[in-house]
Amino acid sequence: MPTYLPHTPAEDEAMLAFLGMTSMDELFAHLPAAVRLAGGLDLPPGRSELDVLDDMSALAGRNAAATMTCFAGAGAYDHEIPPVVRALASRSEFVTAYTPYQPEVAQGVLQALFEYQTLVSRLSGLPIANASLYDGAAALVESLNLAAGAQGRSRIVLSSGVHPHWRAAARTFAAGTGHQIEESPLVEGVTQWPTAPGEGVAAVVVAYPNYLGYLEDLDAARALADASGALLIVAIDPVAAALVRSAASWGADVVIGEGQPFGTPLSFGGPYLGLFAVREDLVRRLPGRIVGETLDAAGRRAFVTTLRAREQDIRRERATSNVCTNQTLMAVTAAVQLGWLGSQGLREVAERCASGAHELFERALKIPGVAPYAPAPFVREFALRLDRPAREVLASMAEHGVLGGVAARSLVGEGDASLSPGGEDVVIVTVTERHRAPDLDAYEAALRAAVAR
Amino acid sequence: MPTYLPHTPAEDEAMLAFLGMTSMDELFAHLPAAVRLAGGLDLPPGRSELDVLDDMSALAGRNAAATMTCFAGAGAYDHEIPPVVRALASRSEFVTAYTPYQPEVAQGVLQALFEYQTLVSRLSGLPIANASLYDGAAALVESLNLAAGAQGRSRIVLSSGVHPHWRAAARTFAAGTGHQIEESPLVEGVTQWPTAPGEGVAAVVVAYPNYLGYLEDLDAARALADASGALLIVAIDPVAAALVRSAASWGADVVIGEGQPFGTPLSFGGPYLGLFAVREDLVRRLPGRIVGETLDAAGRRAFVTTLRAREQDIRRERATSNVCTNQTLMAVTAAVQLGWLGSQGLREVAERCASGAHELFERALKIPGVAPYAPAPFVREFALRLDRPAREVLASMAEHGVLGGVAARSLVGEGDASLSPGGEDVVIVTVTERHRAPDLDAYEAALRAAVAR
Amino acid sequence: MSAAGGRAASAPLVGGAGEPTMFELSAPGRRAAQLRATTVAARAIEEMIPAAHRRLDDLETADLAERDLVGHFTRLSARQYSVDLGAYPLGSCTMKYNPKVADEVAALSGLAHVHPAAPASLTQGWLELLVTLEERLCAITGMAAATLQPAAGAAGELTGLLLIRAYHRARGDERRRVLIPDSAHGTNPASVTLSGYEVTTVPSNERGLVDLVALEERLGPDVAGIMLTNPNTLGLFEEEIEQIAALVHGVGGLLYYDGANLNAILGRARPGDMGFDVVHMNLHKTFATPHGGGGPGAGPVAVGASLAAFLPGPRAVRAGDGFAWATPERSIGRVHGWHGNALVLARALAYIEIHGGEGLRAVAEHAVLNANWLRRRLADVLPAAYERPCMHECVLTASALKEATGVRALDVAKSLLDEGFHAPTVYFPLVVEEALMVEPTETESAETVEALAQALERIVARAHEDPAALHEAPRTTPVGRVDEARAARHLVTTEDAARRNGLR
Amino acid sequence: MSAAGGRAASAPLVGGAGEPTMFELSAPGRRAAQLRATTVAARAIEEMIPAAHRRLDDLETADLAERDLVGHFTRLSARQYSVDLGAYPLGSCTMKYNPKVADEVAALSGLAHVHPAAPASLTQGWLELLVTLEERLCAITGMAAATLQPAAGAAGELTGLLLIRAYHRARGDERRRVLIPDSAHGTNPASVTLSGYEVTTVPSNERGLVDLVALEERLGPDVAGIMLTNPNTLGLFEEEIEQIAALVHGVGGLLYYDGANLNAILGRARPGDMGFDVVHMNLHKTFATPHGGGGPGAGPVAVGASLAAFLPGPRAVRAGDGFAWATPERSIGRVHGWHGNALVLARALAYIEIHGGEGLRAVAEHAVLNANWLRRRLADVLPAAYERPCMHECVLTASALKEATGVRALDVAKSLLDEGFHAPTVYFPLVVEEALMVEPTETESAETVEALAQALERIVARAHEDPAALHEAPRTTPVGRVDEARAARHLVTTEDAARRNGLR
Ligand SMILES: Cc1ncc(COP(=O)(O)O)c(C=O)c1O
Ligand SMILES: Cc1ncc(COP(=O)(O)O)c(C=O)c1O
Repeated sequence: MPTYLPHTPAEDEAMLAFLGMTSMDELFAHLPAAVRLAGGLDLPPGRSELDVLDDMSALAGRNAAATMTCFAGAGAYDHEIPPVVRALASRSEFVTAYTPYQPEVAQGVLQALFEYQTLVSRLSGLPIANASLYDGAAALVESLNLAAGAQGRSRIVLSSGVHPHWRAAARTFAAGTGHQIEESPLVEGVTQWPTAPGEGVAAVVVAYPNYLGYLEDLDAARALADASGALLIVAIDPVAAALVRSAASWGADVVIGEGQPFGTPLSFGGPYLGLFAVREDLVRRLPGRIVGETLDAAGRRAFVTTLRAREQDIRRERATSNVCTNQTLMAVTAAVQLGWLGSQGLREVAERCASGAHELFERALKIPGVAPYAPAPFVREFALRLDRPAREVLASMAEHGVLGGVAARSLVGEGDASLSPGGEDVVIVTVTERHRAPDLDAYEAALRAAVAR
Repeated sequence: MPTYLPHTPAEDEAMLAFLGMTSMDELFAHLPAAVRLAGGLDLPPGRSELDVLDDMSALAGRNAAATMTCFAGAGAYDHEIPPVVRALASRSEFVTAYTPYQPEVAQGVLQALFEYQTLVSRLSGLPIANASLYDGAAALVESLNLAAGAQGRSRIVLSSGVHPHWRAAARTFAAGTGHQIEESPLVEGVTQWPTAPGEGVAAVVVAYPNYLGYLEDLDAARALADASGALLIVAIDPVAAALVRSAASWGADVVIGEGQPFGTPLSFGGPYLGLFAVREDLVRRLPGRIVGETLDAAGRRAFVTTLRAREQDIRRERATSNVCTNQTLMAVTAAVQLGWLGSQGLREVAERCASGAHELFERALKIPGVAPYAPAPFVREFALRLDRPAREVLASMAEHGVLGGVAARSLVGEGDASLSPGGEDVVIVTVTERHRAPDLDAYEAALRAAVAR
Repeated sequence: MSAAGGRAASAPLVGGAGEPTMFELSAPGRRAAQLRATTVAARAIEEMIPAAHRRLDDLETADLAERDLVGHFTRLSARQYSVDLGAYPLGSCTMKYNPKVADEVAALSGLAHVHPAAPASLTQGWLELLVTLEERLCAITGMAAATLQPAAGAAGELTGLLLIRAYHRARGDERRRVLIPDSAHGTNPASVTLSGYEVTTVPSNERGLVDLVALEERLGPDVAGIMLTNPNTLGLFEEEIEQIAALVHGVGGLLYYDGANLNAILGRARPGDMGFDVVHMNLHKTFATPHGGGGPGAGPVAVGASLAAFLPGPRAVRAGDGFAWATPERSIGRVHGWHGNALVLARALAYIEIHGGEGLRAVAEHAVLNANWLRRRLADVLPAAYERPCMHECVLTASALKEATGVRALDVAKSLLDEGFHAPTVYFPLVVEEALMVEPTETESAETVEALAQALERIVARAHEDPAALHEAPRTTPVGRVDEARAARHLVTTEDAARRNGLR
Repeated sequence: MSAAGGRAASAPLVGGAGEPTMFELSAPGRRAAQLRATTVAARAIEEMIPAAHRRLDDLETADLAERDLVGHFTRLSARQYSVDLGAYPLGSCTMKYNPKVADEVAALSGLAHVHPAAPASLTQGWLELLVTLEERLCAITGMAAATLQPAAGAAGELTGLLLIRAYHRARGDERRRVLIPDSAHGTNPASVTLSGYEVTTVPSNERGLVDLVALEERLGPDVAGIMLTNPNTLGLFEEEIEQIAALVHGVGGLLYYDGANLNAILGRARPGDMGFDVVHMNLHKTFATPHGGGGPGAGPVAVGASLAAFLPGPRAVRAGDGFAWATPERSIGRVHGWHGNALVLARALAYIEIHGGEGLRAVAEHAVLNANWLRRRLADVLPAAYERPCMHECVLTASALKEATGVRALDVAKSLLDEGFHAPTVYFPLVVEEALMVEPTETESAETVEALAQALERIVARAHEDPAALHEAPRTTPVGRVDEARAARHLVTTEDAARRNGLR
């Protein structure tokens, strides 16, 4: 029976004897008989870690998607993660530490988080960033809670251009908070905002770019927020952010996003990294942890989690967020990855993504049966309309080793306001800096073959 | 042009200016014109590390042997290396440190080496072990130098059962030291020692087990050493050592060996780990580094490289060894791997190797055209005599994904005294704890098919 | 000039200086990144992005050479305590040893490099892994089905409460309140609020357990359920759990099990058998996935059969010979952007498969053994708040010590750092004064637990001799006691704020 | 009772205690190892091994749980300085940054899991790698062919000398002596002795270079060759190398190039063009393969065309479309158990391919720039032994300081540790009194070199104010100044010896 226990039978005996006991059973003797498990757990017997590693490798081998050229994006991006980032982010001091409750022995994680906050702040253009949330969806949910609390209102005007899964999560949690979420549909790929939003709107939420890849004019969203006294929440793509106007410069009050592109592998969707930044005056409503700079008893610079009074362990039922464990390791990883990229590298990556996407877009349009979904500008992700159902096309592209994108319909439910009626034929295509000319060629060939079929 | 330089062009300029220079050329201006390289190096242009990693992966992919079930041994063994050993031995503090010249900041490596020395001492049964040599071959070479120095003699009686490559290395270096190496042939797989060795013998050298896997009676070797006033040098297999009599108990004065089986992958032959242990009174002739325990200025326990006066940097041309850089990381790895195995695990591994080897041996003998090479006992490695040339048989086994062993002839030159005349048909087969029943089945099937062909 | 990237003075090994931030190390023009050669033609930004959308300024992050990047984060790591360095007896957090094999599982390229939207036909390995884990978790907890989406315990709580809500609603039953014991973890009440319910606190009795009389008083038809952890946050098993279950179920309420303490009962008892209807698990506690300095975790929620139809979707399910995604018919919807913290789930499954049922039971037994041994060992040093058999953790109190010497639980905790141990959880649960909540976990040896006891003994002795010294602890750490009040008063959370405040 | 495996006190982060040895942590019956399930039937040892060969006792190593093993080696790592923590300006050792990509190269399973005796047909990737590296090294040094077998620089030296010997012998020319400058590294004379030659020392002139007159005096028909490093161990370029070559060649001797200092001239000059016949390279210096705390290294030896036939074998060679093994016709034989430190070779090739010719030249330029800048910067603090342009390293002398204050080079070195830098090489080369040999390497930034200069400045200032303090340095390290004499006097090199000596 493999375990990681240090105890030898003799030690067990001695320790039990110290307690006046002779068997492990006695440690559990005070459990009511009815709840004591008699027969043991119904699990397969334990196996050595090497055997289990073999099994897990075999499972891993059954994920054909892992070895394909990946043009799927839609909120999860296949960026380069260099050896140095892997090496640093996997240092066991970071991996096996707990939440920095004792700052004197946690300056490593705390300072890395302080640096991460700085980076998110610069990316978003807003002065305050927290030390991470679970993922982009969680960031959206928390941002709605923040806005509702800050404005004392409960209506949310939500662009259908926000990632469908995030919107779905928002709806799920609204069942608890009671927020009324009103979606503004996409028309030709961009949000059609209500003209007269009415009373009680806490937040206007928009994605920039939106989940189909399109850049929307945020002046309209800002104007709507102003008109309704609401906060403007902008969901960003942090890589595209290196090229496009900062959310803050459009007037965002809260910026949210998915931080996975910074050093975290695709990971079948998690663990990812929820980005969250706010205006200075919203800091006391910030969900999650935030690290601040201070001094130690000897006057030396030190970092510590601060404004703890907001958090659930102190504020309890009056807390505005319940988040406790977050995604610190991914935040540290993001700081490392951004440190690796540097200002110039980040911009180059974004430019490569964009150049590749625009080239692929043009090449795709030359294929009969392929059309742009909408005429709006995009950065590194775009939507195509195909002559055939997107899922079928993608399936046949997969036979050529190409993960050709994400079928928009696979992300959204029927009747979702983000796709014009139908929408079975829409595919979202993403290009990253990892794609090189032969990859684009392979894409074009696979798509051509698939559409023709 | 990718590099790892931190310098920006502006910094280059400023630094050059401080030196009163305006170009890098000036730094090299004092080199005679005739030796200054004008055109630059004739190398392909630099490429990003990710591109190069791709290329190296492609090369790695062209080593079909890497994915075969490996029954090859002969001094390089395919043992299990668990994740925990990989994780600890690859900690960058160990990997990127230099030789512990400043013990105050090198206690990590020093203590690990002290522990390694203890482990090698216990394995060999001799009290003093050094902190590593390059590999088993280097250990042999150094042991001959030690013996020659200690005994003031230059004749070496060397069993042909010692690994052929080690013997070859010994011959190479004897061209410098002038040692006369006299090989005692193997007959029926065991050494036939000279009856009257004569004068001037510095060392008698034997392998236990020998390179064909056989266990020889070391009393004869010890008696020969005694009769000639020579040291007895025994080359051990450190895994087999968990089961067989310790070299020290046979009367070895020096124990050498290849430490690769302890946590170092096959690595196409290096870096490996030369094991070296001696009697207490030979310590001042020990080649390489040795770590000792001492105190610091405050009386705390501390470790330090000691008896430095033996080493080349102090003794210079009078040093008995020139070794400087050794294989510290492999020694640290061995300490970690042995810590993982524990007393019991090491024994279990050895027993598994032996059980598998004996089973495979019996199964092989049932195949027509396969015979034992010699009747001597073995531990985990044995030699078979085939009806057909070993290399051809191995080639056809490889088609079944089985690396069926090592052709003895591929290790030895023509006329080597370790193989009876011919010997083209001898294959050395090794079983490790990694082999499971299906692997043995595959072996048997592949061998049967190959021999029948 | 920017700081020296190759200066190790901030590593505790040498020097004692602070570590510059990556921004202090940054120098314009430096870079680490080497991008692959590409033959995709670069396009001018003007060709791609309309002027109105183009970034107005150049984004400045931090510019470091690879060497300086490595130095910086290696030195930061050296300023960080971790399980791999030593014991972390943080009650409630279950900081046990994280087997290294799980790191290799999570790094398997066939797991790590899979896009979450790839079709099920191309991700059968992942789906099988998720289904298997769900089955294992159900077997361990005694429940019928589970969702793996929640990314941590708190997310699991909220998910579970929304399931309870959906369950009641589906029966046309709008309830209002959720009961929580006063010893509960802060996430519990916070989650209740977010689920739209009101918290009703149930006091603990003098034995540290739910006061049954008080519970009964608070029950009523508007009670949606009760959230409990069992063992509770005092490390005590709620022995009257059957009665509690009967009472709550009696008014139509459901029982929610906060699985943060599941480590104590693995293979010895199951929430399902105790009458719980909804269970979350903290895989990062019980199943040893590393905490990552504060996350990621994973907080799957398992439910009884009557709630299965409400689970979030899509869920991986068996489908013929293979696996497919399916959304339960009355699903509350999605609670995660994708499928949950998948690589954390993979780690946990590996841990479970290695241990098997017997191994997991041994885990619980030794966790409980260590805790009880320590509690008894310390009886004369720092008494337990409740002198009775504990489960995997026990809550000590320094209130007598404080009275006698002025040394508080916090001082004891900080002093422990100087002794080479991480501090216990302090001032939690709130119902115990000067609480020190100690959880040795099963992966610490008898020798380690004894050394911890001796360290506490020394600290308490010193408290009587020289209390001032303890107020000044820790002294051997990279920084001394940190001024938390100042951090909140002068809020500086970014390098830019530090610059604006003249701190750089 | 054995020591506590989960106690972090020995990590410099907390506490300050010593770290127990793994034997002190050991407790019988504990184990970390989990072996795979096997269906190979276990056999009794009696069935397999005759009684006369069976082990007499049970071998006892160390018995630890995985948790304690991890704690122990993680804490040991925290007690170890390394390039990743900070600058390591150890002259002669070239402790530059080791790119992490090379770790991944060395871990590629297609490289790491290949048996060295597998037939060439199954290891074509490896053979191609070796051939490519050999070609690159020849291009860099200006030589015709190389052996990759030598496992380190010293092994390369001996190999090279045996090649020289074989060359002369093949011409029926038994020579007796090898010349070596007095500044040479200790491995040079030691290798000469082992190669069967006698050392003749050539003094340096007042410029720190080979004294041509003295050289000529020592030359004769019995001189097999001369071993030089260029730049030499003083960091100075032997400007009269052409004359030296002419003189030595004039008597029929060969020139051996010790490549430990190749970092200085990459892409700027080549040993082959200087007249050298044999060149060894320390891949662990020039080509940034990590030193591993003392090894492994790799010391390939490249030779001119006239020596190629003597190279060790087998060598990987091109053969048609593929690659094969071949042994040069007059090979001196094998100098390694297999093919050399293959994974180190793979790392070095990756480094070379990343840099290309221009990148390597930039490496040398910046190594030389940093060293000269530092030398100039310190002119008034610690003067260089030879006030002239240096190459990639420079030798400073503390002899004036010693005279003035009693503070020795060793004290300066130990004080530097407290400043957050590794110490320079001290008391080498032997020709300089109170030598401090500093090699910043090209991977340290201007800021780091400046910080190093400031630290030395502070130390020298303190030497004048409070010399006693420097004798007591270092004080912020895990242990203080170590008593080396005691270690040699009371030799304790194993745990068992420590026990016998009452130290446990
Ligand atoms: C008792 C208890 N419940 C819930 C939680 C919340 O879990 P998480 O941090 O995973 O969100 C914790 C975490 O510490 C806990 O101890
Ligand atoms: C000048 C010089 N030559 C030779 C050597 C020996 O090289 P190695 O340590 O690789 O054996 C060194 C090593 O420090 C050196 O500096």
